[in-house]
Amino acid sequence: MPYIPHGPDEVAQMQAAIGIADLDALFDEVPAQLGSHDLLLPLGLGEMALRREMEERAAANIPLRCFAGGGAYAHHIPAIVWEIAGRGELYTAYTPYQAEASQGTLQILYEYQSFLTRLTETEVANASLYDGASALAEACLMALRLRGEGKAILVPENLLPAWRQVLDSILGWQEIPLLGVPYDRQTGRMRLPEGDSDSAALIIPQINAFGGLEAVDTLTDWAHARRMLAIAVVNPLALAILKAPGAWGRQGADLVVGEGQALGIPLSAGGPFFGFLTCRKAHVRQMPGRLVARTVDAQEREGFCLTLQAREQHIRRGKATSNICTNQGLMVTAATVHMAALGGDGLRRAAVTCHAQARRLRDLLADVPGTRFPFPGPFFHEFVLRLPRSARAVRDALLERGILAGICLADWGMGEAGDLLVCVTELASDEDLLDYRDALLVTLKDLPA
Amino acid sequence: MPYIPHGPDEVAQMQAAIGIADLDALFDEVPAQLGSHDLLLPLGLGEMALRREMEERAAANIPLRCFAGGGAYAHHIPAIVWEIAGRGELYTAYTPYQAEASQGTLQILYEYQSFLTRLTETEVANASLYDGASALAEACLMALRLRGEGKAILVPENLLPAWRQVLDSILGWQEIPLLGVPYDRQTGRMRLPEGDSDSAALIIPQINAFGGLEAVDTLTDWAHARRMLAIAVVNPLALAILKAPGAWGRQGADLVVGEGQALGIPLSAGGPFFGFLTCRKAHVRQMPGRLVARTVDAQEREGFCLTLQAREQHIRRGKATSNICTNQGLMVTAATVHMAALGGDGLRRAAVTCHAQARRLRDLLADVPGTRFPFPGPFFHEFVLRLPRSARAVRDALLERGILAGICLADWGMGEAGDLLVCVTELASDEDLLDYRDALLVTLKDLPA
Amino acid sequence: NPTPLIFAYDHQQDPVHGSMGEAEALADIPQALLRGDTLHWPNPSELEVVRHYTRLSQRNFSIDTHFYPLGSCTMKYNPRIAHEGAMLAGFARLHPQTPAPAMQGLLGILWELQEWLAAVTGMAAVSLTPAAGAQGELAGVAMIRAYHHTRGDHQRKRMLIPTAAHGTNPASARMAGFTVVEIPNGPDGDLDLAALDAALGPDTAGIMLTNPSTLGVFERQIVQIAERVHGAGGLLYYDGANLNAILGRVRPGDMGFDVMHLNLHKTLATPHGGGGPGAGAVAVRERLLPFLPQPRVARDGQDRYRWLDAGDLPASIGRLSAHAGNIGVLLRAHAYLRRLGREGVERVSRYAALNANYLLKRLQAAGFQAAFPERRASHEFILSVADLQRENGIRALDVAKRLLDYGIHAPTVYFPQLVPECLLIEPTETESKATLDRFVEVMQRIRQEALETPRLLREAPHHLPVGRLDEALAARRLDVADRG
Amino acid sequence: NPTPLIFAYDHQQDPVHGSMGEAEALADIPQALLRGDTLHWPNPSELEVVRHYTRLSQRNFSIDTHFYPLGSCTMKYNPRIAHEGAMLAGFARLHPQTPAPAMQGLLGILWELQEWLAAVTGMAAVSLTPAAGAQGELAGVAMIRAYHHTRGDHQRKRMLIPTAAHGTNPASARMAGFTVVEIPNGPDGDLDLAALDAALGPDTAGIMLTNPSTLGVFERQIVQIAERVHGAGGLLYYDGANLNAILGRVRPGDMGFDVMHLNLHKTLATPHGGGGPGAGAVAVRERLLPFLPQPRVARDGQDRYRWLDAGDLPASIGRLSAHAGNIGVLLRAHAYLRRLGREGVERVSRYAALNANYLLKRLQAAGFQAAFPERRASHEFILSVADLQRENGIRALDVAKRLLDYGIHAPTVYFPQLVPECLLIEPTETESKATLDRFVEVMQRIRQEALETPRLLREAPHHLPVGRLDEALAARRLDVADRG
Repeated sequence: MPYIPHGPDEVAQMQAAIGIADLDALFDEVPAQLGSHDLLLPLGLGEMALRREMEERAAANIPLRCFAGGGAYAHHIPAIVWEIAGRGELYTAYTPYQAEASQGTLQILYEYQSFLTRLTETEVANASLYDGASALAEACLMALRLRGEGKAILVPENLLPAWRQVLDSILGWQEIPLLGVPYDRQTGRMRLPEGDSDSAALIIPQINAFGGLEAVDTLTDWAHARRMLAIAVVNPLALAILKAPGAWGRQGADLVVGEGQALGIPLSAGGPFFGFLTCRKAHVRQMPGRLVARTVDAQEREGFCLTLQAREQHIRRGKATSNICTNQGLMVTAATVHMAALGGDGLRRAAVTCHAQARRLRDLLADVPGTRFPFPGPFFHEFVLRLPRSARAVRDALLERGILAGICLADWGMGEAGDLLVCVTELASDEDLLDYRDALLVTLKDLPA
Repeated sequence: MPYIPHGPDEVAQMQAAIGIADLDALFDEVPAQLGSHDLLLPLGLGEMALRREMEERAAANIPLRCFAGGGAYAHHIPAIVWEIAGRGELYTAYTPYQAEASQGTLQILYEYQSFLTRLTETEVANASLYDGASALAEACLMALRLRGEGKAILVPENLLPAWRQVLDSILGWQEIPLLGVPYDRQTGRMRLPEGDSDSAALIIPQINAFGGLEAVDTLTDWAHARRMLAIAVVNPLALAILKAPGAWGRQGADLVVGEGQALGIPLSAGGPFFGFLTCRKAHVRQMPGRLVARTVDAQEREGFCLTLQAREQHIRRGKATSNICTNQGLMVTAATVHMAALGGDGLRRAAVTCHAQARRLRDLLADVPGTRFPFPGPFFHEFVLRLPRSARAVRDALLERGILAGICLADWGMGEAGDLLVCVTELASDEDLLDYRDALLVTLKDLPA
Repeated sequence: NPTPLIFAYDHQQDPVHGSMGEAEALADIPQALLRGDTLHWPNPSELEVVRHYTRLSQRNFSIDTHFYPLGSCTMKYNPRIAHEGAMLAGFARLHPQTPAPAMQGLLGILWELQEWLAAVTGMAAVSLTPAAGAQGELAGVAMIRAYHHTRGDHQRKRMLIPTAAHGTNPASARMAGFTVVEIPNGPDGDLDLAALDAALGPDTAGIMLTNPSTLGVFERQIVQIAERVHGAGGLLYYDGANLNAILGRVRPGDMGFDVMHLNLHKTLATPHGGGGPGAGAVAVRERLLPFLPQPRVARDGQDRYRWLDAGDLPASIGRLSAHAGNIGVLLRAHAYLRRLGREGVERVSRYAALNANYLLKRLQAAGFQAAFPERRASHEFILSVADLQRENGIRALDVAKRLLDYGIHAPTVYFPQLVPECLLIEPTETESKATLDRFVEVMQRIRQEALETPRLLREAPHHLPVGRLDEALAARRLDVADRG
Repeated sequence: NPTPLIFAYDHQQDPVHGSMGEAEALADIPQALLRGDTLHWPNPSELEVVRHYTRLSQRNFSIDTHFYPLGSCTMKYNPRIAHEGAMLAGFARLHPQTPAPAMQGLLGILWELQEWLAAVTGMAAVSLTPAAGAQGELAGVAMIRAYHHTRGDHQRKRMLIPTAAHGTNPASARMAGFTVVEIPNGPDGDLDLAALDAALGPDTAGIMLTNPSTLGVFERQIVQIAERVHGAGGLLYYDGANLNAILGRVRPGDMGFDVMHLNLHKTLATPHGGGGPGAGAVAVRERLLPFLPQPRVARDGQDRYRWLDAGDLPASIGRLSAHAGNIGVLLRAHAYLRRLGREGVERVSRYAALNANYLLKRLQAAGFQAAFPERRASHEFILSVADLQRENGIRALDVAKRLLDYGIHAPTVYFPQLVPECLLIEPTETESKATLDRFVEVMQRIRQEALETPRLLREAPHHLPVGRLDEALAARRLDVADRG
């Protein structure tokens, strides 16, 4: 009986204490007609067989050198990060409702909040949301609470399309209008919206779906000039070198969200990741999600506890700022250890290396006949490569060579058939870059035009 | 500077406190002619590059389904075993000299000693030696201390040859005579020595080098009748089903040693493993290695500490029972968790499954034309298969099919050219056994006679 | 001696920024977009990081170290083999945009998990994408909304929810655009059917229930409730938070529910990680199948798997997160089900119920008041210490804090809100009789302390790294980030 | 509340033995060889095992949780990446009898490690097989024995060893068949050269030294010592225990040593694991090369590696263990060297010395007596609290136990034995200035306590799970196994 400790003698004693003759009696309040069905599950496996099966199935996923990004990035994660996050005391604890018995988790969350506010140059960070895209939806709802329900949200069309789909779902159920902000077809960058819409907020993705960098100061000031909130969508690793959203424009972005995966979270085919959300202190009461504060006990010893719980569903129920309860705590723990392990210098070095290697690959690919880069302008570690063949065909051909060459924009319903979104991180060695170039050269030669 | 925390400011402050101008001054007592040389090491790697290199080199070792034994066995190790043994508090602690700050390690060692004495049915187990073979050498030295130096040790010729080589080295440096005890060529089992030698001890391997089981009661009684000590060499997993050495013959074996690897230790190409040594309480003062005892503090709270340290080199120096200091503590920790994780039922089930699967393969191989089993008689999980071709050629051919078919006795200078020592553990599924049989059938057909 | 913050470890190294290499590397990015040197960040050594967080971890209670009978949270053992498996490079390094042919190992697992969850819930189909129970609830009620809208029933805007329900229920209903109507429970813990009848009408979208309810008892009228709600044109949502109580024994589908979520991080033993991640898979009957959130996994022919997304699922309520949900959690849940198998799954609820009922009986014998003494406990039960409060002002919170001193995590307190001074206790099936007996013994001692030395409780905890923390001060000061 | 023994967790399950399946499976083994049902063993649940050992682990001090300035033990940070790498299935699942062509990845690593250890020691060749420092010593002195025997010098039976040497030195010498002659140190910590001269003769096999010595100072006369011992026909053995002090700076080969071991679990940062495993690789000059223990690894042509064993090494002193030594430890040492590289290795000794000398200076300023105040500390140094003992009976042990109360592991005490009431303190290079400063502060406070409230020290520790344990009782009762 895996994981159930009871021996037969113990069961007998317990049944006697309850006054039942068998375990079925424990279900005597269940209407009789509900209890019978065949459970269509396979038989159980011993741990040994389970390990073997998991290893075989893991091995059935082909290992690839990763040049895909699009919101999920292959980075180096120091060995200590998951060694610590996997420690039973952190891995198997619940939400820290009993503060005194959860000082480990609580201090880590407080440190996480501190890291994130420093990174974004804002004042408050919550203790995580599910992922970047759902965090953006929450930020929009928060903006509407701050600026008046019924208003619209301005959503740039060069936001990652999966993120847009999440907004369509979550905001759609509340019938919140989403107004598109088009992008310049020559640069891939946002155009300033025309006219003065009565909107609650403008979303500003720094980095956009094509990997490009936006004119964030101008966009932020534009929004503020129209009494809109500026919602920044940022890559936290990129913030080691890019301007912090709290410093965008004259007043800084109001709400900052992003996908935290780049901070020590394995790709895991897309999750669990975590979303972050930071804001000014003035807006904290409209913020969704948990928040940890530093306080003291009766002896003035410093400690940490959850705070402003009245915003949350377990207190405020239908009037809460969000329905979120379980968040991505362990991911935040890993991210905190990751940020500490890299340190300021390491974080900056990782970001600089991403950029430098991406530039290097771009320079190498510039020499491949027939390719071009449709969107000039600055980028961080991701750029669009326009191929003289179908990007899907090229990508599939490079899979055979152990390379995940990027994301076909056509899969997103964007760009042209030849457009491939290529991402390079610090994991790619110079040799990897040359291999990519060479594989592409061979593939383009072999593929029919 | 990997793993060195000092920033330049800190270094400057520390130098000032010492009163030196640079770090080289710290070595001013070193004669000048000693300090200069070129260090022929490669440049350092970042952790990211190191991980990649280690993974590439690990992948350069070909994964094989393992049917080799010979003193090192492929067993299932529950996931919790190394999860716990790898916890920093256990992994990075030193020898528990400060008992009060080491109750974790000390209690684990005490539990280990308890497990081992229960398994062997003896009274005292030390806290580990390097491996089974060196533990046997230590047992022989202990026997000589008990029975009088200058005597000989009777060493069966069907002891694992690497173990015999270790005795030759370690006992040889003290010029201790080792007298061989031949084995019956028909059964592979020990013959009773002829004549009455003036020896200190008889070594009795249960299991012998051919995987066979010895008549341990008779052998033990034979030794005792001649005032020799009986030194049992046992496989601890097999003891879940085989008679405990403490119960061999009329009085039981006196010293019990063995290789502990089967208890939760990864194969790791041969180490780190651990050797165990158990004995009667009457002999404990001649025992080498560390020993943990249960005791109390001033408030009568129970606790654990090292004991009888006067036997050890750090107290007794040249007169110690052994030079051993560092032992295999972490392996013992893992073994303790492993024994607990399996529990009595699990341990027995693993042993029974080993035997049952070994029998099954033997039965399957009995149908392969031309093969035979030169040594009839009972076995645990290992047996000699005599092939009609060179065992080396067959083994190398099966490597190509991802199977490590066994150990060629010829590599050990034993048996005939066709002899392959085959081991089957609970890791081998029925399908694995059939694959082995089929691969052997094909190989024998393809190989020239 | 409080543990310092990580920011205390800062060995200023030789400058990285401003260095030649860096300036050159960033030369192509306009200065206006760059950060400069405003990042205030520590530079600890690796040993400092390890030591800091290892020591912090030791300041937690957790399943791996303590009995954790937190009601409604199903704090059962989290098998380590599942963690090991999920962290294999073949899973952990998979980019979500990997084409399906290169991730068949994973897709096969997800497909099986969909099938198995359908089997244990008695539902027709499953989507694994919700990231947690609350997101599953949101997806579930959004499907109810989509169902009514598809049929032109745009007026069905009211969602019925028992007063005792988890707070996520009304919050989720509201996020999906519903208004919430609360339905009271009767004194025996079952729903007030008359109140239900009164609330039902042409504007009824559905009802959200958990069964066993949050009161720790099985809703005996569930078949009638289903008939009435269905009769009024509404749908039934099952909140899977308490599924552990009936796992492998009663299927929500058989009770008449149309849609539900499962908390894989409760019922299927994936770890809670100090707050998450969870996974809140949703399961539906046939008629809601078209609305399931995307993506899902399909099997084409023999053992070829592919993603189903917007193109395949035109009526889907859409996407809940940027990728396919908390895959790593799903892998752990799959491993757990694979390990237990049919027989093991059936045992879960039996032993969960055995532990809860045993504990209830013994605590009653020790003088504690059960909220529903005449009822069978489900996998959890409610005690009320209103008697202690009346007698000498001891509150449920005081009992909870004092339990910490004895190395036992506190049960859930003050939920459900309708039982005064309540403790909601859920031992789970993976705890031994010896652990339960020790809990009873400690609770007995605390009861005695409450009567004899109540200050000991009111000032508890005494033996933890900090005493009772000032939460009011925390909210007032709002020191939520160290600014350096 | 002491943690119970694991044997307390026994849920008697339905019988396994005596079961039909088992009886049948064992039917071919004679009854007389079988065990029957005499195995007294617990059957804990997996959660009980995890909880029991997780909680036990928290009762340890360790590098990952505490400053651990244990002299002569080099308790530096053990990089986790090395553990991760060594546990990769490609290494961990390798059977030792795997033919060499199927384990080239491992053999390449071992070959490189041999080369690198030769480089850092200034020696000609290396064998990695010794399982620990003491086994390395034994192999080393056995090689000295073999060397003399090969030359017919059978009379060279006396091994010279400083009085202050590690206990393993004389013990190892004796196990290799030598008799031990002790050589005293002079008052400045250096060897008494006159005593050395008096001891040297035609029966001298060699001398075993560590440099820096166990007194925490560099033996300044090492070149003269080497000349004299060599002149007398003896060889020099270098005990590598203190190699961290000179790593990458001074090579034992350059000092005149002929043979040495390295403690990889000290100098090369592999973990000590609560007692081991270590690895005690031996390195030799050319003339001892033929005697190196087997197996070793050779490179044939470009990047093809193979084992060298008895057939290849006819003069080898033989085999020390059944396989090739503690491979898993060697992998970790290789990873450490690969990570540090040339520059990193050179830094080790510089910062180890910086930390030691800084600490010494500050502790002297705080009133503590250095054993060799006029000398430069190596990577460690000796304080004596003989002054406190004289004044009010406070012993080194009391200071040690009181340090534990402050969350700092005690230094080595009463070694080397010739300094009364001594503390041997080795901070290592991986500790920060802040940690050292806190240690000074704590030592200052303890010194004050020793003078003002000596009982606080004599009864320490006060804040650990147990107080000072009765070791005499332990030896008398000899309760070394729980018999159930």
